[in-house]
Amino acid sequence: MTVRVQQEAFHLGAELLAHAQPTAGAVVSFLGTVRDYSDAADILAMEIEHYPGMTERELERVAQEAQRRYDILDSLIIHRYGRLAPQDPIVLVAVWSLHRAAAFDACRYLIDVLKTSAPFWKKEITPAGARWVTDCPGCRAGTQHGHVHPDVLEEC
Amino acid sequence: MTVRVQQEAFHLGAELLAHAQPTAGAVVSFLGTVRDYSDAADILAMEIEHYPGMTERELERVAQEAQRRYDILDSLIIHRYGRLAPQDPIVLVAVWSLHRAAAFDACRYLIDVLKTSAPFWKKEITPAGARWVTDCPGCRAGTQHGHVHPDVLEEC
Amino acid sequence: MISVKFFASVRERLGRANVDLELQAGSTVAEVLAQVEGITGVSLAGQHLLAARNQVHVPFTEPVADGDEIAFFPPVTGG
Amino acid sequence: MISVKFFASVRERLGRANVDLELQAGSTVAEVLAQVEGITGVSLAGQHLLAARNQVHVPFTEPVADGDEIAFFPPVTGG
Repeated sequence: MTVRVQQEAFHLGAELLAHAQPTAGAVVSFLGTVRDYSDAADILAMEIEHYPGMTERELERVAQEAQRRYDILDSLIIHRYGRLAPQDPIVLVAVWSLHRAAAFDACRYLIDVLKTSAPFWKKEITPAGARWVTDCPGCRAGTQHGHVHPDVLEEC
Repeated sequence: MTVRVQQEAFHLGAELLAHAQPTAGAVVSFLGTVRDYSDAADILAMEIEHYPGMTERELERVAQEAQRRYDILDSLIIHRYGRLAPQDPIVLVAVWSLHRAAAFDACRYLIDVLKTSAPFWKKEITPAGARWVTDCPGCRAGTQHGHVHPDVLEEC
Repeated sequence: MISVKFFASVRERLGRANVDLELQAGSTVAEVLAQVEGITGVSLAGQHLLAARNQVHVPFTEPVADGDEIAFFPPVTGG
Repeated sequence: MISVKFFASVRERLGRANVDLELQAGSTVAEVLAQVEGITGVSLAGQHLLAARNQVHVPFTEPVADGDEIAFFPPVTGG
Protein backbone atom coordinates (compact mmCIF):
# COMPACT_ATOMS: atom_id res chain seq x y z
CA MET A 1 0.00 0.00 0.00
CA THR A 2 1.62 3.20 -1.16
CA VAL A 3 0.29 6.76 -1.03
CA ARG A 4 2.16 9.70 -2.53
CA VAL A 5 1.22 13.37 -2.74
CA GLN A 6 3.65 15.25 -4.93
CA GLN A 7 4.21 18.20 -7.23
CA GLU A 8 6.35 16.30 -9.76
CA ALA A 9 4.97 14.47 -12.78
CA PHE A 10 4.89 10.67 -12.69
CA HIS A 11 4.94 8.01 -15.38
CA LEU A 12 2.23 5.39 -15.26
CA GLY A 13 4.33 2.64 -16.82
CA ALA A 14 7.29 3.24 -14.53
CA GLU A 15 5.09 3.35 -11.43
CA LEU A 16 3.33 0.09 -12.29
CA LEU A 17 6.69 -1.57 -12.92
CA ALA A 18 8.14 -0.25 -9.66
CA HIS A 19 5.19 -1.56 -7.66
CA ALA A 20 4.76 -4.85 -9.56
CA GLN A 21 3.37 -7.73 -7.49
CA PRO A 22 4.88 -11.05 -8.62
CA THR A 23 1.86 -13.07 -7.48
CA ALA A 24 -0.77 -10.77 -8.98
CA GLY A 25 -2.60 -11.92 -12.09
CA ALA A 26 -4.44 -8.64 -12.57
CA VAL A 27 -3.65 -4.93 -12.39
CA VAL A 28 -6.34 -2.32 -12.88
CA SER A 29 -5.28 1.30 -13.08
CA PHE A 30 -7.06 4.61 -13.37
CA LEU A 31 -5.24 7.65 -14.68
CA GLY A 32 -6.90 11.05 -14.45
CA THR A 33 -5.50 13.84 -16.61
CA VAL A 34 -6.10 17.57 -17.02
CA ARG A 35 -8.69 18.17 -19.73
CA ASP A 36 -8.34 20.79 -22.47
CA TYR A 37 -11.64 22.45 -21.77
CA SER A 38 -14.43 22.69 -19.24
CA ASP A 39 -17.94 24.11 -19.69
CA ALA A 40 -16.89 25.37 -23.13
CA ALA A 41 -13.90 27.38 -21.83
CA ASP A 42 -10.36 26.48 -22.83
CA ILE A 43 -8.21 25.43 -19.91
CA LEU A 44 -4.72 26.96 -19.98
CA ALA A 45 -3.62 25.42 -16.69
CA MET A 46 -4.93 23.75 -13.56
CA GLU A 47 -3.81 24.70 -10.06
CA ILE A 48 -4.33 22.12 -7.37
CA GLU A 49 -4.25 23.14 -3.71
CA HIS A 50 -4.17 20.58 -0.93
CA TYR A 51 -4.10 20.30 2.86
CA PRO A 52 -0.63 18.94 3.64
CA GLY A 53 -0.84 16.28 6.30
CA MET A 54 -4.57 15.69 6.13
CA THR A 55 -4.32 14.72 2.45
CA GLU A 56 -1.87 11.90 3.16
CA ARG A 57 -3.89 10.72 6.17
CA GLU A 58 -7.09 10.66 4.17
CA LEU A 59 -5.55 8.78 1.25
CA GLU A 60 -4.03 6.23 3.63
CA ARG A 61 -7.40 5.81 5.30
CA VAL A 62 -9.19 5.07 2.01
CA ALA A 63 -6.37 2.73 0.91
CA GLN A 64 -6.71 0.77 4.16
CA GLU A 65 -10.47 0.67 3.77
CA ALA A 66 -10.11 -0.73 0.22
CA GLN A 67 -7.71 -3.38 1.52
CA ARG A 68 -10.29 -4.34 4.15
CA ARG A 69 -13.23 -4.45 1.73
CA TYR A 70 -11.69 -6.17 -1.28
CA ASP A 71 -9.51 -9.22 -1.84
CA ILE A 72 -6.52 -7.30 -3.21
CA LEU A 73 -2.76 -7.69 -2.89
CA ASP A 74 -1.67 -4.07 -3.05
CA SER A 75 -2.67 -0.57 -4.06
CA LEU A 76 -0.94 2.60 -5.18
CA ILE A 77 -2.29 6.14 -5.09
CA ILE A 78 -0.36 9.11 -6.48
CA HIS A 79 -1.97 12.56 -6.52
CA ARG A 80 -0.28 15.73 -7.69
CA TYR A 81 -0.68 19.32 -6.53
CA GLY A 82 0.61 22.64 -7.89
CA ARG A 83 0.29 24.01 -11.40
CA LEU A 84 -0.45 21.47 -14.16
CA ALA A 85 -0.90 21.81 -17.92
CA PRO A 86 -3.62 20.22 -20.08
CA GLN A 87 -3.01 16.50 -20.57
CA ASP A 88 -0.76 16.34 -17.50
CA PRO A 89 -1.44 13.39 -15.22
CA ILE A 90 -3.22 14.41 -11.99
CA VAL A 91 -3.97 11.16 -10.23
CA LEU A 92 -3.07 7.51 -10.55
CA VAL A 93 -4.84 4.71 -8.73
CA ALA A 94 -3.63 1.16 -9.31
CA VAL A 95 -4.71 -2.08 -7.67
CA TRP A 96 -3.12 -5.53 -7.85
CA SER A 97 -5.09 -8.71 -7.20
CA LEU A 98 -5.17 -12.39 -8.07
CA HIS A 99 -8.40 -12.06 -10.03
CA ARG A 100 -9.72 -9.13 -11.98
CA ALA A 101 -13.06 -8.49 -10.25
CA ALA A 102 -11.49 -7.40 -6.96
CA ALA A 103 -9.01 -5.12 -8.74
CA PHE A 104 -11.76 -3.41 -10.77
CA ASP A 105 -14.01 -2.97 -7.73
CA ALA A 106 -11.23 -1.67 -5.47
CA CYS A 107 -9.82 0.72 -8.10
CA ARG A 108 -13.23 2.25 -8.66
CA TYR A 109 -13.90 2.44 -4.94
CA LEU A 110 -10.59 4.23 -4.36
CA ILE A 111 -11.08 6.89 -7.01
CA ASP A 112 -14.74 7.45 -6.08
CA VAL A 113 -14.01 7.87 -2.37
CA LEU A 114 -10.84 9.89 -2.95
CA LYS A 115 -12.78 12.39 -5.04
CA THR A 116 -15.24 13.12 -2.25
CA SER A 117 -12.94 12.95 0.76
CA ALA A 118 -9.29 13.80 -0.01
CA PRO A 119 -8.65 17.52 0.60
CA PHE A 120 -7.64 18.72 -2.87
CA TRP A 121 -9.14 21.72 -4.65
CA LYS A 122 -8.81 22.49 -8.35
CA LYS A 123 -8.66 25.93 -9.88
CA GLU A 124 -8.99 26.24 -13.64
CA ILE A 125 -7.02 28.95 -15.41
CA THR A 126 -8.92 29.98 -18.55
CA PRO A 127 -8.55 32.95 -20.95
CA ALA A 128 -11.42 34.57 -19.00
CA GLY A 129 -9.59 34.22 -15.69
CA ALA A 130 -9.21 31.76 -12.83
CA ARG A 131 -12.09 29.92 -11.20
CA TRP A 132 -12.42 27.25 -8.56
CA VAL A 133 -13.95 24.00 -9.69
CA THR A 134 -17.06 23.86 -7.52
CA ASP A 135 -18.44 20.54 -8.59
CA CYS A 136 -19.39 18.51 -5.54
CA PRO A 137 -19.77 14.88 -6.67
CA GLY A 138 -21.21 13.85 -3.32
CA CYS A 139 -24.03 16.36 -3.70
CA ARG A 140 -25.15 14.82 -6.97
CA ALA A 141 -27.57 11.95 -6.99
CA GLY A 142 -26.15 8.60 -8.00
CA THR A 143 -22.70 8.81 -6.47
CA GLN A 144 -21.70 5.20 -6.05
CA HIS A 145 -20.48 5.36 -2.50
CA GLY A 146 -22.72 8.07 -1.13
CA HIS A 147 -22.00 11.48 0.20
CA VAL A 148 -19.06 11.24 2.57
CA HIS A 149 -19.15 14.86 3.75
CA PRO A 150 -19.95 14.61 7.43
CA ASP A 151 -21.88 17.84 7.54
CA VAL A 152 -22.62 21.06 5.73
CA LEU A 153 -23.52 24.49 6.99
CA GLU A 154 -25.80 25.23 4.11
CA GLU A 155 -27.29 23.17 1.32
CA CYS A 156 -25.03 23.03 -1.72
CA MET B 1 -9.94 1.63 -31.71
CA THR B 2 -6.90 -0.61 -31.93
CA VAL B 3 -6.68 -4.39 -31.72
CA ARG B 4 -3.37 -6.26 -31.78
CA VAL B 5 -2.63 -9.97 -31.52
CA GLN B 6 1.08 -10.56 -31.18
CA GLN B 7 3.81 -12.82 -29.86
CA GLU B 8 6.11 -10.01 -28.68
CA ALA B 9 5.99 -8.48 -25.22
CA PHE B 10 4.49 -5.01 -24.82
CA HIS B 11 4.97 -2.24 -22.30
CA LEU B 12 1.88 -0.83 -20.66
CA GLY B 13 3.29 2.66 -20.18
CA ALA B 14 4.57 2.94 -23.75
CA GLU B 15 1.26 1.68 -25.18
CA LEU B 16 -0.80 4.14 -23.18
CA LEU B 17 1.46 6.99 -24.23
CA ALA B 18 1.34 5.93 -27.89
CA HIS B 19 -2.47 5.84 -27.86
CA ALA B 20 -2.99 8.93 -25.68
CA GLN B 21 -6.21 10.85 -26.35
CA PRO B 22 -5.67 14.59 -25.81
CA THR B 23 -9.31 15.22 -24.96
CA ALA B 24 -9.68 12.30 -22.56
CA GLY B 25 -9.84 13.03 -18.83
CA ALA B 26 -9.77 9.38 -17.81
CA VAL B 27 -7.91 6.23 -18.81
CA VAL B 28 -8.74 2.88 -17.26
CA SER B 29 -6.50 -0.05 -18.05
CA PHE B 30 -6.49 -3.72 -17.23
CA LEU B 31 -3.29 -5.73 -17.44
CA GLY B 32 -3.43 -9.50 -17.12
CA THR B 33 -0.19 -11.31 -16.36
CA VAL B 34 0.92 -14.93 -16.10
CA ARG B 35 0.62 -16.13 -12.51
CA ASP B 36 3.30 -18.12 -10.67
CA TYR B 37 1.03 -20.95 -9.68
CA SER B 38 -2.35 -22.47 -10.35
CA ASP B 39 -4.24 -25.03 -8.27
CA ALA B 40 -1.16 -25.42 -6.08
CA ALA B 41 1.16 -26.31 -8.98
CA ASP B 42 4.05 -24.07 -9.92
CA ILE B 43 3.75 -22.63 -13.40
CA LEU B 44 7.01 -22.76 -15.36
CA ALA B 45 5.54 -21.32 -18.55
CA MET B 46 2.26 -20.61 -20.28
CA GLU B 47 1.61 -21.47 -23.93
CA ILE B 48 -1.17 -19.57 -25.64
CA GLU B 49 -2.69 -20.90 -28.85
CA HIS B 50 -5.04 -18.82 -30.96
CA TYR B 51 -7.10 -18.97 -34.14
CA PRO B 52 -5.38 -16.51 -36.50
CA GLY B 53 -7.94 -14.45 -38.34
CA MET B 54 -10.91 -15.25 -36.14
CA THR B 55 -9.12 -13.86 -33.07
CA GLU B 56 -8.66 -10.42 -34.66
CA ARG B 57 -12.24 -10.42 -35.97
CA GLU B 58 -13.66 -11.31 -32.59
CA LEU B 59 -11.60 -8.68 -30.75
CA GLU B 60 -12.65 -6.03 -33.28
CA ARG B 61 -16.26 -7.05 -32.83
CA VAL B 62 -16.14 -6.65 -29.04
CA ALA B 63 -14.26 -3.34 -29.36
CA GLN B 64 -16.97 -2.02 -31.68
CA GLU B 65 -19.67 -3.25 -29.34
CA ALA B 66 -18.02 -1.43 -26.41
CA GLN B 67 -17.83 1.76 -28.49
CA ARG B 68 -21.56 1.41 -29.21
CA ARG B 69 -22.57 0.69 -25.61
CA TYR B 70 -20.43 3.18 -23.69
CA ASP B 71 -19.58 6.85 -24.05
CA ILE B 72 -15.88 6.34 -24.72
CA LEU B 73 -13.31 8.04 -26.93
CA ASP B 74 -11.08 5.11 -27.79
CA SER B 75 -10.02 1.62 -26.80
CA LEU B 76 -6.94 -0.54 -27.13
CA ILE B 77 -6.71 -4.32 -26.88
CA ILE B 78 -3.40 -6.21 -27.06
CA HIS B 79 -3.34 -9.97 -26.55
CA ARG B 80 -0.27 -12.17 -26.83
CA TYR B 81 0.13 -15.75 -27.97
CA GLY B 82 3.05 -18.18 -27.89
CA ARG B 83 5.19 -19.18 -24.91
CA LEU B 84 5.16 -16.80 -21.92
CA ALA B 85 6.94 -16.86 -18.57
CA PRO B 86 5.42 -16.13 -15.13
CA GLN B 87 4.79 -12.40 -14.64
CA ASP B 88 4.82 -11.79 -18.41
CA PRO B 89 2.00 -9.57 -19.63
CA ILE B 90 -0.71 -11.53 -21.50
CA VAL B 91 -3.41 -9.00 -22.22
CA LEU B 92 -3.88 -5.25 -22.03
CA VAL B 93 -7.24 -3.52 -22.32
CA ALA B 94 -7.31 0.28 -22.09
CA VAL B 95 -10.20 2.68 -22.51
CA TRP B 96 -10.15 6.47 -22.84
CA SER B 97 -13.16 8.62 -21.97
CA LEU B 98 -14.10 12.08 -20.79
CA HIS B 99 -15.42 10.81 -17.47
CA ARG B 100 -14.31 7.83 -15.45
CA ALA B 101 -17.54 5.84 -15.18
CA ALA B 102 -17.70 5.03 -18.90
CA ALA B 103 -14.02 4.03 -18.98
CA PHE B 104 -14.41 1.67 -16.01
CA ASP B 105 -17.57 0.10 -17.42
CA ALA B 106 -16.18 -0.33 -20.93
CA CYS B 107 -12.84 -1.73 -19.75
CA ARG B 108 -14.58 -4.33 -17.62
CA TYR B 109 -17.00 -5.16 -20.41
CA LEU B 110 -14.13 -5.68 -22.85
CA ILE B 111 -12.10 -8.02 -20.66
CA ASP B 112 -15.19 -9.98 -19.56
CA VAL B 113 -16.46 -10.51 -23.11
CA LEU B 114 -13.00 -11.14 -24.53
CA LYS B 115 -12.44 -13.93 -22.01
CA THR B 116 -15.53 -15.81 -23.12
CA SER B 117 -15.45 -15.17 -26.87
CA ALA B 118 -11.93 -14.54 -28.25
CA PRO B 119 -10.40 -17.81 -29.51
CA PHE B 120 -7.34 -18.17 -27.28
CA TRP B 121 -6.43 -21.28 -25.32
CA LYS B 122 -3.93 -21.46 -22.48
CA LYS B 123 -1.74 -24.40 -21.63
CA GLU B 124 0.13 -24.37 -18.33
CA ILE B 125 3.56 -25.96 -18.21
CA THR B 126 4.18 -27.25 -14.66
CA PRO B 127 6.81 -29.58 -13.17
CA ALA B 128 4.17 -32.36 -13.45
CA GLY B 129 3.69 -31.74 -17.18
CA ALA B 130 1.56 -29.65 -19.51
CA ARG B 131 -2.20 -29.19 -19.13
CA TRP B 132 -4.82 -27.14 -20.88
CA VAL B 133 -6.58 -24.57 -18.77
CA THR B 134 -10.15 -25.84 -18.92
CA ASP B 135 -11.88 -23.16 -16.92
CA CYS B 136 -14.98 -21.98 -18.76
CA PRO B 137 -16.01 -18.65 -17.23
CA GLY B 138 -19.27 -18.61 -19.17
CA CYS B 139 -20.30 -21.91 -17.61
CA ARG B 140 -19.98 -20.51 -14.13
CA ALA B 141 -22.89 -18.72 -12.53
CA GLY B 142 -22.49 -15.02 -12.09
CA THR B 143 -20.61 -14.11 -15.24
CA GLN B 144 -21.38 -10.44 -15.70
CA HIS B 145 -22.26 -10.53 -19.36
CA GLY B 146 -23.71 -14.00 -19.64
CA HIS B 147 -22.60 -17.07 -21.48
CA VAL B 148 -21.69 -16.08 -25.03
CA HIS B 149 -21.06 -19.60 -26.31
CA PRO B 150 -23.75 -20.12 -28.91
CA ASP B 151 -24.06 -23.84 -28.35
CA VAL B 152 -22.47 -26.85 -26.77
CA LEU B 153 -22.58 -30.49 -27.74
CA GLU B 154 -22.51 -31.71 -24.18
CA GLU B 155 -22.91 -30.06 -20.82
CA CYS B 156 -19.66 -28.73 -19.45
CA MET C 1 -15.02 -28.83 -50.47
CA ILE C 2 -14.87 -27.35 -46.99
CA SER C 3 -11.86 -26.74 -44.78
CA VAL C 4 -12.15 -27.90 -41.17
CA LYS C 5 -9.77 -26.66 -38.47
CA PHE C 6 -9.10 -27.90 -34.95
CA PHE C 7 -7.57 -26.02 -32.03
CA ALA C 8 -6.05 -26.71 -28.62
CA SER C 9 -7.21 -29.96 -26.92
CA VAL C 10 -9.41 -30.85 -29.92
CA ARG C 11 -6.41 -30.59 -32.26
CA GLU C 12 -4.33 -32.75 -29.91
CA ARG C 13 -7.11 -35.33 -29.46
CA LEU C 14 -7.60 -35.68 -33.21
CA GLY C 15 -3.88 -35.66 -33.88
CA ARG C 16 -4.26 -33.09 -36.65
CA ALA C 17 -4.83 -29.37 -37.11
CA ASN C 18 -7.13 -29.54 -40.14
CA VAL C 19 -8.84 -31.69 -42.74
CA ASP C 20 -10.54 -30.94 -46.05
CA LEU C 21 -13.91 -32.60 -46.58
CA GLU C 22 -16.36 -33.06 -49.43
CA LEU C 23 -19.52 -31.33 -48.27
CA GLN C 24 -22.62 -33.52 -48.07
CA ALA C 25 -25.77 -31.73 -49.28
CA GLY C 26 -27.77 -30.06 -46.51
CA SER C 27 -25.08 -30.55 -43.88
CA THR C 28 -24.99 -28.69 -40.60
CA VAL C 29 -21.98 -28.10 -38.36
CA ALA C 30 -23.03 -31.15 -36.27
CA GLU C 31 -22.90 -33.35 -39.38
CA VAL C 32 -19.48 -32.02 -40.32
CA LEU C 33 -18.30 -33.02 -36.84
CA ALA C 34 -19.71 -36.53 -37.34
CA GLN C 35 -17.80 -36.78 -40.66
CA VAL C 36 -14.62 -35.72 -38.86
CA GLU C 37 -15.14 -38.37 -36.19
CA GLY C 38 -15.69 -40.97 -38.91
CA ILE C 39 -12.53 -40.04 -40.80
CA THR C 40 -10.26 -39.80 -37.78
CA GLY C 41 -11.80 -42.66 -35.82
CA VAL C 42 -11.79 -40.43 -32.74
CA SER C 43 -14.99 -39.73 -30.79
CA LEU C 44 -15.45 -36.27 -29.33
CA ALA C 45 -18.58 -37.27 -27.39
CA GLY C 46 -18.58 -35.85 -23.86
CA GLN C 47 -16.29 -32.97 -24.82
CA HIS C 48 -17.43 -29.39 -24.38
CA LEU C 49 -16.99 -28.22 -27.96
CA LEU C 50 -17.58 -24.90 -29.65
CA ALA C 51 -17.82 -24.28 -33.38
CA ALA C 52 -17.12 -21.41 -35.76
CA ARG C 53 -18.19 -20.99 -39.38
CA ASN C 54 -16.04 -18.63 -41.42
CA GLN C 55 -14.43 -17.34 -38.20
CA VAL C 56 -17.69 -16.48 -36.45
CA HIS C 57 -19.13 -18.40 -33.46
CA VAL C 58 -22.13 -20.50 -34.56
CA PRO C 59 -24.43 -23.14 -33.04
CA PHE C 60 -24.10 -26.76 -34.16
CA THR C 61 -27.39 -26.43 -36.03
CA GLU C 62 -25.81 -23.89 -38.42
CA PRO C 63 -26.03 -24.97 -42.10
CA VAL C 64 -22.71 -25.29 -43.95
CA ALA C 65 -22.06 -24.15 -47.54
CA ASP C 66 -19.42 -25.22 -50.02
CA GLY C 67 -16.15 -23.33 -49.54
CA ASP C 68 -16.78 -22.68 -45.84
CA GLU C 69 -14.11 -22.75 -43.16
CA ILE C 70 -15.44 -24.66 -40.15
CA ALA C 71 -13.57 -24.85 -36.82
CA PHE C 72 -14.00 -26.92 -33.66
CA PHE C 73 -12.40 -26.02 -30.36
CA PRO C 74 -12.86 -26.18 -26.58
CA PRO C 75 -14.18 -23.22 -24.56
CA VAL C 76 -11.79 -20.32 -24.90
CA THR C 77 -9.49 -19.41 -22.01
CA GLY C 78 -7.79 -16.19 -23.08
CA GLY C 79 -7.55 -12.91 -21.24
CA MET D 1 -5.09 28.18 21.90
CA ILE D 2 -6.28 26.51 18.73
CA SER D 3 -4.93 26.82 15.22
CA VAL D 4 -7.51 27.40 12.46
CA LYS D 5 -6.66 26.84 8.79
CA PHE D 6 -8.49 27.85 5.62
CA PHE D 7 -8.19 26.41 2.14
CA ALA D 8 -9.09 27.24 -1.46
CA SER D 9 -12.08 29.60 -1.90
CA VAL D 10 -12.49 29.94 1.89
CA ARG D 11 -8.87 31.05 2.23
CA GLU D 12 -9.32 33.57 -0.58
CA ARG D 13 -12.61 34.88 0.81
CA LEU D 14 -11.15 35.41 4.27
CA GLY D 15 -7.93 36.83 2.84
CA ARG D 16 -5.81 34.61 5.08
CA ALA D 17 -4.63 31.02 5.34
CA ASN D 18 -4.83 30.66 9.13
CA VAL D 19 -5.53 32.27 12.46
CA ASP D 20 -4.78 31.30 16.06
CA LEU D 21 -7.68 31.65 18.50
CA GLU D 22 -8.20 31.45 22.24
CA LEU D 23 -10.59 28.56 22.76
CA GLN D 24 -13.86 29.41 24.48
CA ALA D 25 -14.95 26.74 26.96
CA GLY D 26 -17.34 24.15 25.50
CA SER D 27 -16.88 25.34 21.93
CA THR D 28 -17.89 23.28 18.91
CA VAL D 29 -16.57 23.62 15.36
CA ALA D 30 -19.59 25.81 14.52
CA GLU D 31 -18.66 28.21 17.30
CA VAL D 32 -15.06 28.37 16.13
CA LEU D 33 -16.37 29.37 12.71
CA ALA D 34 -18.50 32.13 14.28
CA GLN D 35 -15.37 33.42 16.09
CA VAL D 36 -13.50 33.43 12.75
CA GLU D 37 -16.28 35.41 11.09
CA GLY D 38 -16.24 37.89 13.98
CA ILE D 39 -12.46 38.41 13.78
CA THR D 40 -12.25 38.69 10.01
CA GLY D 41 -15.52 40.55 9.51
CA VAL D 42 -16.33 38.18 6.65
CA SER D 43 -19.55 36.15 6.63
CA LEU D 44 -19.40 32.63 5.25
CA ALA D 45 -23.18 32.17 5.38
CA GLY D 46 -24.53 30.51 2.26
CA GLN D 47 -21.22 28.81 1.51
CA HIS D 48 -21.02 25.04 1.33
CA LEU D 49 -18.34 24.49 3.99
CA LEU D 50 -16.66 21.39 5.33
CA ALA D 51 -14.62 21.12 8.51
CA ALA D 52 -11.78 18.99 9.82
CA ARG D 53 -10.51 18.59 13.37
CA ASN D 54 -6.91 17.44 13.68
CA GLN D 55 -6.94 16.52 9.98
CA VAL D 56 -10.04 14.31 10.14
CA HIS D 57 -13.42 15.24 8.61
CA VAL D 58 -15.91 16.16 11.37
CA PRO D 59 -19.44 17.57 11.62
CA PHE D 60 -19.92 21.15 12.80
CA THR D 61 -21.31 19.83 16.10
CA GLU D 62 -17.90 18.33 16.97
CA PRO D 63 -16.49 19.64 20.29
CA VAL D 64 -13.10 21.36 20.11
CA ALA D 65 -10.28 20.93 22.64
CA ASP D 66 -7.34 23.15 23.45
CA GLY D 67 -4.39 22.59 21.09
CA ASP D 68 -6.63 21.36 18.24
CA GLU D 69 -6.04 22.14 14.58
CA ILE D 70 -9.36 23.08 12.98
CA ALA D 71 -9.77 23.60 9.23
CA PHE D 72 -12.54 25.01 7.03
CA PHE D 73 -12.75 24.43 3.31
CA PRO D 74 -15.16 24.00 0.40
CA PRO D 75 -16.17 20.56 -0.94
CA VAL D 76 -13.09 18.81 -2.25
CA THR D 77 -12.53 18.51 -6.00
CA GLY D 78 -9.49 16.27 -6.39
CA GLY D 79 -9.10 13.13 -8.44
